[in-house]
Amino acid sequence: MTPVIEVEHLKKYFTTPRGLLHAVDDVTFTIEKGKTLGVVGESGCGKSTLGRTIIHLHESTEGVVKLNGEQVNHLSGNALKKAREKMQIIFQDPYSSIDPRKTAEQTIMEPLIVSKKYKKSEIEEKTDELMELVGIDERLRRAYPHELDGGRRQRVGIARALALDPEFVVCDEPVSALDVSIQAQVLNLLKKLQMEKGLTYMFVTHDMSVVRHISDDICVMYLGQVVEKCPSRELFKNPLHPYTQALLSAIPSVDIHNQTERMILKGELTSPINPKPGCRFAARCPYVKDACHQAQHQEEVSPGHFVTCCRVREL
Amino acid sequence: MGRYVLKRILWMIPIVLGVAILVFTLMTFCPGNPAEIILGSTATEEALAAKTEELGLNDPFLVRLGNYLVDVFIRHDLGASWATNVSIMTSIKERLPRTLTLTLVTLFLAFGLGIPLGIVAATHQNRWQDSLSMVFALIGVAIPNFWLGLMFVLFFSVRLGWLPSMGINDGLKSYILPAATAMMGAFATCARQTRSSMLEVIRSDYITTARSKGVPERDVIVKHALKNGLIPIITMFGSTFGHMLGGMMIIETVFAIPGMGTYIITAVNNRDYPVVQGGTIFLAITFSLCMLIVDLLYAAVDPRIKAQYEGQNRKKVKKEAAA
Amino acid sequence: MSNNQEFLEVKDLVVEYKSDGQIVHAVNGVNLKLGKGRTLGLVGETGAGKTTIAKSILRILPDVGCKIRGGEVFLDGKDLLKISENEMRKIRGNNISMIFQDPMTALNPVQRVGDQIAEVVRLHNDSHTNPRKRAEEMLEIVGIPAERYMEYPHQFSGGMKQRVVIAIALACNPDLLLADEPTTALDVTIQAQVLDLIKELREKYNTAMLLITHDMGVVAQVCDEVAVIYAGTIVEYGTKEQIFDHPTHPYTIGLFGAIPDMNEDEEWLHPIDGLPPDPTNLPKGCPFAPRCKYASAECEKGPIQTYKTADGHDCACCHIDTVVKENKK
Amino acid sequence: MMAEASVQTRKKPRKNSEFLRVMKQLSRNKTAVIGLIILLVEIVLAILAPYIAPYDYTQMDIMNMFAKPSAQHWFGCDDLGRDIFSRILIGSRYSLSCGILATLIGTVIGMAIGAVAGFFGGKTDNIVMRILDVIQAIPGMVMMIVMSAVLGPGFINTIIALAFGTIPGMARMLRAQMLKVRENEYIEASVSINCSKFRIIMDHLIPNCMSPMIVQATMGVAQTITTASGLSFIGLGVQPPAPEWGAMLSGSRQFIRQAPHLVIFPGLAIAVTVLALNMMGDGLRDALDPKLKN
Repeated sequence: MTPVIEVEHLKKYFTTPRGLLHAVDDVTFTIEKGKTLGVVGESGCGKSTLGRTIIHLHESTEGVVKLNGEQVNHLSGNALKKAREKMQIIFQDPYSSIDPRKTAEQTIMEPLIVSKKYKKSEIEEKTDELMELVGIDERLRRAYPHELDGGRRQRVGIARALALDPEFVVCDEPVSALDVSIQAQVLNLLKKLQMEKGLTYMFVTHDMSVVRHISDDICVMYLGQVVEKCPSRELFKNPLHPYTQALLSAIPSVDIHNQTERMILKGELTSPINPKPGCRFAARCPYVKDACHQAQHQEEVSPGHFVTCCRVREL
Repeated sequence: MGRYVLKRILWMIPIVLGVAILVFTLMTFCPGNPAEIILGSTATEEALAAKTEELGLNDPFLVRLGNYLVDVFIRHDLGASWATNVSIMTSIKERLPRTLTLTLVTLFLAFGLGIPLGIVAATHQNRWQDSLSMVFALIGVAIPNFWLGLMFVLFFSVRLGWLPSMGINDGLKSYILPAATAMMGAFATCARQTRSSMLEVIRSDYITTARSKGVPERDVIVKHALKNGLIPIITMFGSTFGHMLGGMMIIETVFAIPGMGTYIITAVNNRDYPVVQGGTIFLAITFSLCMLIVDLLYAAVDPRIKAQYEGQNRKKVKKEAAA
Repeated sequence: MSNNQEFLEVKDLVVEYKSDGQIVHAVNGVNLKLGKGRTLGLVGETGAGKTTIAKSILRILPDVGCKIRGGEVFLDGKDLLKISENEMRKIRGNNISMIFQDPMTALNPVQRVGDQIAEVVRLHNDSHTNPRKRAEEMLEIVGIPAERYMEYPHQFSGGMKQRVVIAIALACNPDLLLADEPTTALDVTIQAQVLDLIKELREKYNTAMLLITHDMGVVAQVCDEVAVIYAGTIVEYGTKEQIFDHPTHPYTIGLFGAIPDMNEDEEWLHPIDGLPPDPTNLPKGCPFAPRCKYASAECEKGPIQTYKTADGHDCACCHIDTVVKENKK
Repeated sequence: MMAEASVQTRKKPRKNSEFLRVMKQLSRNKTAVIGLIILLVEIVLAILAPYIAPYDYTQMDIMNMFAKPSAQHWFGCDDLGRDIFSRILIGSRYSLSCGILATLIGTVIGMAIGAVAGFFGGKTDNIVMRILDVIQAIPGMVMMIVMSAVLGPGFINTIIALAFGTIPGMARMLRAQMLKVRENEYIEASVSINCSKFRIIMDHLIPNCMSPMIVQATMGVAQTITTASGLSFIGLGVQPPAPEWGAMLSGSRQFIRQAPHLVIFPGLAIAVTVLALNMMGDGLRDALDPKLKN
């Protein structure tokens, strides 16, 4: 069976006054139907840009994105519109991702109206269904965003994304703006929807505990590149790339009795403007050697576990 | 920074050129036959035709425009007034300083009084000082300045006889009423703007930081809030200057001051179009210069803006040094 | 004054503010205790009143519309709410200082970072310290080269700015540090650096800390005692071990349940249903009752008493026994 | 969260809820309410002016030349013995309609220009902005004077000149506002659900830019009324004998020594109108302030 999403050597560069920003640099992966790929990394690592480039909110600079085996990233006009109906996005900030002047109902209806595929009565009916699906009370139909809390707004955003029955949904940090108790509600909802509708997710986040909970596979990104990619459980059991190790070790654990010694990285994230060849993590890596400043290649260390680090076998 | 200043000055050239083209073009749509305006309605057909030819009015529009621009920008000659035949350049040289001095003095008065009033209001939010200043400012904004001028004349010249009501023959004294009149609007606007800008700054996190450091409330305002709060006021300075320069046209009429305003307005009423053209271009240049100064001042106060102006190169060097 | 008084004691603190013509009950009778050199974690969700408590201790609540309605804040036996503004000013930045949540906005954008540190030194000067020298020293201590003294905040990254804020807070060796979500705005690896820095410096100077956070992981790492706050009231209070090993209040239990587990796989999370109450219209009884599965008529009657479950472990819930029994397994 | 309770109680569909919310906010603001009342009264008076004016505003009466305010002539009479109160009533029609019409026309055109520049960006934006730069390099009042010179005096021409003066500011403001709103994720969201460019502008961008534009327009009306009377005052706008307030002032300033009431009342009328508009504008600004919304 062809995977729902295939991304091959995808690149997205932005021109900035200070040079070419390699926001997404040569990223390759596939996602099978009904699965979730978690993409983790810190701010500025290009994870959000990656999601937006895949669903064509940004024009890709190079590379291929395939939806159900067909290339979609060069499309325009009607073909693009069609492809977009199959690929949707849930945004991070429930405060800015919903038009403050539209009621919950209007926001959810809009994709249905724009698609011109439905009659008025069908639109009404579908809106009702969607609202029930994401758990928004009937009485909140005509509520404006400022009358809703963050969790409910996020539900409205989810309903809007699901309105056209997409197959693939990019979840761009959908819970990071929410409080823990609400966050759990939304995560459960996303999981329920995936099961019921067979959705395929790409779940972008910086929260390792969330990504572990929701993903089947995980990509770790650093300054535009994927440094490690493997099944979720494997990543947490056996992180191989030094950056992944540092990232995992930096998470404050709730377990008060097994506080392990943490690996604290020196230095800060820079931005990938006119990057030199070689490992982008080299500047902060405790294991850095001369070879790290050469171009790096992805290696399959064990089945399904890919790492981009020249010293992975030594370490 | 030097490069930015240069770029900013060079940028004025197309603007001023644009103003000249715009004004010249607009003026060609003015009603009336120039030759007839100059010679009066009693002139003969032949005299009119000769005058038209002399003025170059039979040339195509673009040729006339070109000639005008060459005259203005290369030969620095704005022509002569149709009504008096006096060189426009000479008249402007005599009149512009009066208008400019009056505008600047008024402007500094307005800001010098308006900023403190705004600060007092902001630091006493919702107390009587605030309400009183804001009621005053609201009224100040609402009163049309030409009427205020008349009221001042009525009170200080007619009733009390303290100050002259028109002209500039009494030295400094004759400028007091015009300045007080012209000041009111800008003063009120400035006070209101300062208040809202200060209130916003006072709410910001770094003010809380300053308080948490144990900085005395007075210093919180003077050392931390003021510099930040004044940034939008500086921007306002430029637009207010333009506003006031325009407003001066009317003030000068009220007080019969022989400045640019009376010059242009008389010219409009006499359909003396070269004067209107020349005067407008000169005022636009003055205004643009003021905006330039404001921009530079802005950079001096706000290091973020300065960094932007200084260009990307140095910033990059610094970032690398930091990493 | 009783002599067994703790270093910091907050008693029955009540804070209200006006918003849109309505009264927001931000803090409703909060009691806190903190020993010298200890760390207390104040955990709760957005709008629970955490920041308001910290700002009340420092008396830096906004002047307009905000009011401390009642209560006492003792620092070393002195009631901070009763002393004059002048006396309080000498305490701020000197005895108590604060680290703020958002490093991006916490620094004055038009003042050099070095001067911002030097200012606090100058204010609480003991005459033989040179403010500029001390500021440079502080920069080095928080890991920023002293040469960057003359730079402006916009030239620093988020993590660096937070280091500057920490330098300001610790420049006068305060006895108490109020840290308001000091790492929330930072990336994980930077967060680890900053937490480490705070920990190191605190140990060095024996500073007590009130750490405000919503992140249980951070609490687990840093704190000695924990207070869980919900809608402006402390619902559970105890040592870290007591709270993490034997959470007793249904809200605390719910909070732990909602966090995805890092070590075990679970299909579903256990969210707390519903929403926090509207702070302008709080329920008469237990504020958590509308979302609580143990709630009964008793919970809604009136203010809930605090029960002691173990030495130093308090819980404001009238169904403690049932809750404890059910969560034993 | 705050409004949660109110949502529960309201089951009926609410139309124009935003409008109602703003009106509610506004009604809490005393200053704004006073401003609104003054304005409404003025508008009603302006509409009914010909029917309620105690005298014909053109009717001269030599017996009453320069008559002081009295029970018969509330604001006195002017140099030709015409009733000043009646003239001010009729004059309000000029001032109000001139202010409102000019601002409205200028705002609509300005917004269209700003929308085009703000949405298309790039070259279009650059060209439009440079043209506005040039126009705005001429101080506003000077521009008005030049425009009046070109168009000649008269009511309609004054409106055109004033509307022209309103355009650059409005265009700039809408553009700036659009650039700000465009950063919001909901604009990206509407792209992702296939909204057309036109739909995005009309349905998402413009409605979210409106609040500051409305405030600006309200203040703009005040500004325009002042400018209009200023133009008449220097003899360029509406011409006497039309009882435009500025023109009335202009005609009677020579009598300031013997009959000050000739200049006091028309000026007061302008001041009160402008004051009311500014009070309204301030109130609107507070009511529409997005900072209070969340």
